Amino acid sequence: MLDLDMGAYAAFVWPAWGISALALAALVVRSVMAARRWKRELDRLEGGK
Amino acid sequence: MSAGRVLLKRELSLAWGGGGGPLLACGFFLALTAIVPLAAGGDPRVLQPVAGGIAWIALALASLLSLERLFERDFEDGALDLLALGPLPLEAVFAVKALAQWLAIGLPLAVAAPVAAIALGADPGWAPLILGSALLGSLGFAFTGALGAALALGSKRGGLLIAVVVLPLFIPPVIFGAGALEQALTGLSPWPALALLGATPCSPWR
Amino acid sequence: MDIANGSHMIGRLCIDDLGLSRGERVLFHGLSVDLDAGEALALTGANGAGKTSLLRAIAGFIRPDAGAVRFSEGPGAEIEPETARARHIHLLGHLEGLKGARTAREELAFQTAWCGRGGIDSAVEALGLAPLLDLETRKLSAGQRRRLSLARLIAAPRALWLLDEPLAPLDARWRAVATQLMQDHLAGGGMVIAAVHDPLDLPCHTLDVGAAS
Amino acid sequence: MVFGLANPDRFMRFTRPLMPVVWAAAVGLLLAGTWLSFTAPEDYQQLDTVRIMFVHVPAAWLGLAAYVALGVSSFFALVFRHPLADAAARAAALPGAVFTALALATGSLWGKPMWGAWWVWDARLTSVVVLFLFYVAYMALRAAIDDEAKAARAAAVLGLVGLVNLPIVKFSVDWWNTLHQPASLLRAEGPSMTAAHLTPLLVMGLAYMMLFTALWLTDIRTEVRRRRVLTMRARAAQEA
Repeated sequence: MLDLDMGAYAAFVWPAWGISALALAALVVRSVMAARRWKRELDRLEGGK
Repeated sequence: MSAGRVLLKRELSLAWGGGGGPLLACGFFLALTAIVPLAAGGDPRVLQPVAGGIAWIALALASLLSLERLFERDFEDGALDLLALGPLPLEAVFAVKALAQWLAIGLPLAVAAPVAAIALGADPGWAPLILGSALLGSLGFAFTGALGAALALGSKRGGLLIAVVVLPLFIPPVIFGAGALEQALTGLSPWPALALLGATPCSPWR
Repeated sequence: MDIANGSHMIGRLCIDDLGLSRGERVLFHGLSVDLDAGEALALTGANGAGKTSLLRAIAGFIRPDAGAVRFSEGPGAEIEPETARARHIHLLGHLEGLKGARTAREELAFQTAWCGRGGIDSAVEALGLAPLLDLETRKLSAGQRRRLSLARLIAAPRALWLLDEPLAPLDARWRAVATQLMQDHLAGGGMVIAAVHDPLDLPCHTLDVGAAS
Repeated sequence: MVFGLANPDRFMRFTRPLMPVVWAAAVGLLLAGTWLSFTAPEDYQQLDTVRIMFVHVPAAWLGLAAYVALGVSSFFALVFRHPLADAAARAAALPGAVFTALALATGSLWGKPMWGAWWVWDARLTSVVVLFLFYVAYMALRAAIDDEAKAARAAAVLGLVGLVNLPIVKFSVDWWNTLHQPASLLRAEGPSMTAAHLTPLLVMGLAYMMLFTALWLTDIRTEVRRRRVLTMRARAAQEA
C-alpha cells in the first residue's frame, strides 16, 4: 500500500529523494545534450566535406 | 561593452574554464576539512569548538592557492603587455582581476565554508553568519592576495613566495572573521568584527 | 571616446636624446629620431643591441635613463604618454599574449574589444583566419599565431604600430600580405616602427640601434 | 571480446542497438524501484527514514563501482594503449563523482534523524568523503592540463593509483575509526535488513547500475564523435 505520509521525517526523506532525482536528471540531460550536439557537429562536417 | 566588463568576462572564463576553476579550490577546501578529523579524531566534542576556526583556515589556504595564476601566467605569455595597452589604467586591471578571482573562486569557497563548519560539528544555526563572514573574508583574501601576487611577479619562485608574502597580510581577515564567529558564539554581537573584516579588501589601495 | 576613423591621431613622434640600459649594461644613449604620420622606421642592429627595449620604451613600458619620447597631434598639441599608450599604440612582441586554452575567435574578439572598437570579420578575411577560429590557440603554429596578432592590429585601428620582427614566423605568401597591410596603414596616415633583421620592402627610414651605443 | 571493441568504429556499431535498450531498462527499473520504495512497510525502529536508505546505499555502491570502472579503464589506457579506454575513464568520472556526492548528501539527511547530527565522522561516511576527494583530484588533474594527450596519460596514472589505494584507504579509515570511538553516539551497525526492505534496495541498486551504464556508454560514444570532430577541424586548419 503506497505510503506517502512521511510524518515527522518528511523534512528528511523528501529532500533526499528530491536531490537524488535532480542530480540524476541533470546527469541524463547533460549526457543526452552533449551526445546530440557532437552528433550534429560530426554529421555537419562529414556531410559538408 | 566597456573594457572593464570585457576583461572581467575573459578573466572569469579563464578562471572558470581552464584548470577547473572552483573545482580546484573547493577540492582543496574539502580535503583540508576532511583531514582535520582524520588527524585529530572524529569526536564532535573535540571538533565542535574549533569548527569555525578550521573552516577559516581552510578558506585562507584555499584562497592562497589560486593566486599564482592571477598575474604570473599573463606575465609569461605576454598578455600583461597587452593589458597595459588597454584603455583601463593598471590599477583598474588589478581590481578587475582580483574581482574575477573572488567571483570564480572566493564565492564557491565562501559557500563551502558553512558546509565544512557544520560537518565539523558547528551548530547549523550559525551557517548564515559563517557564510556572511566567509564572503567578506574571501573578498579580503582575493584583494590582499592579488597584491601579494603582483609583488611576487616574475620572481620564478611562484606559489611559495606568494604564500610567504601574503599570509601575514591574511592575519587581520582571519582574526576578524573567526573572531566574529567566536563573539557570536559567546552571545556578543559579531557586527564590529564583521565591519573590520569588511575593511580588509581596501588594504591594497592604501 | 571613439578613435577618429582615419586612426591618424598621432601627427608626430619625436624621440630626443634617449638613453636606455638593461640592468647595468648601457644599451644606447643620445638616440634622437623624429617620425611623422604616414612614415615608417626600421630598427636594425645585432641581437641584444636594444631594438626590443627601444620599442618597449616608446610604448612606455620601460623608463629611459635619459631623454624622452613625445607624441603630438600637430604643432603644439602634445599627447600624454598614458593617453598614447591607452589609445594610439599597438605593440606586437615575440609573445602574443594568447591564452592557450581559449579558441582563436575568443582571443581575437577579446584583444579587439580591449584595444578598440571594431568587428573582427574584415581582419579575419584579410589574414585568412576563418578555418582557424574554432581551434584553441595552443594548437596554432607560430605563423598562424602571428597572423592572429596582426589581425588585432587591423580590427582595432590605432595610429602607431610598434612591431618586433613582425615577419619572422610568416611564410612568403603571408609576408607579402603583412607588408601590404603595413602599406595600407601608412597610406591611412598611420606610423610603423619595426625591429627587423632583413630590410622591409616598403619606403622607410632606417635607424641602426647598435651604432648609437 | 574486449580487444574487439578496441576499434572505435566497431564499438560504435556494436553499442548502437544497445542504447535504446539500456536507457529503457534504466528508466523502467528506476520507476519500479521508486514504487517499491514507497510501498515497503515502515521500519519498526526507524519508521520512514529507512526510505532514505533506498537512495543512499545505491548511490554509495555506484560511487565505488564507477571508480572501479574508471580505474580499470585507466589500466587499459596505460598498459594496452587501448584508444577507447581513455574515453571510458573520462566518461566514468563525472557520473561517479555525482553518485558519490549523492551518497554524502543523502547520508547526511539520513544521519540527522537517526544520529541527531548532520554529519558524523564514522568509518563508512568518511571513506565515501575520501572517495569523493579521489574523484575531485581526477577531474581537477584532467581539467588543469591543456594538452589532451598529456592530460589523458596523467589522468590514467592517477586513476590507476587511486584504484590501488582505495582498499588501503578503506582499511586505514576503519582502523582510524577504532582509535577514535565516538562513544557518545548510538553505534548503529546499519539497519537490520528485513526482506520487505531488501527488494526495493536491490531494485534501486540495479536501477542505479543500469543508469550508470547508460550514461557511461552514451558519454563514450559522444567522446568518440568529439575527437573525430576535433581531428577534422585540425585537418581543415592545416590547409589554412
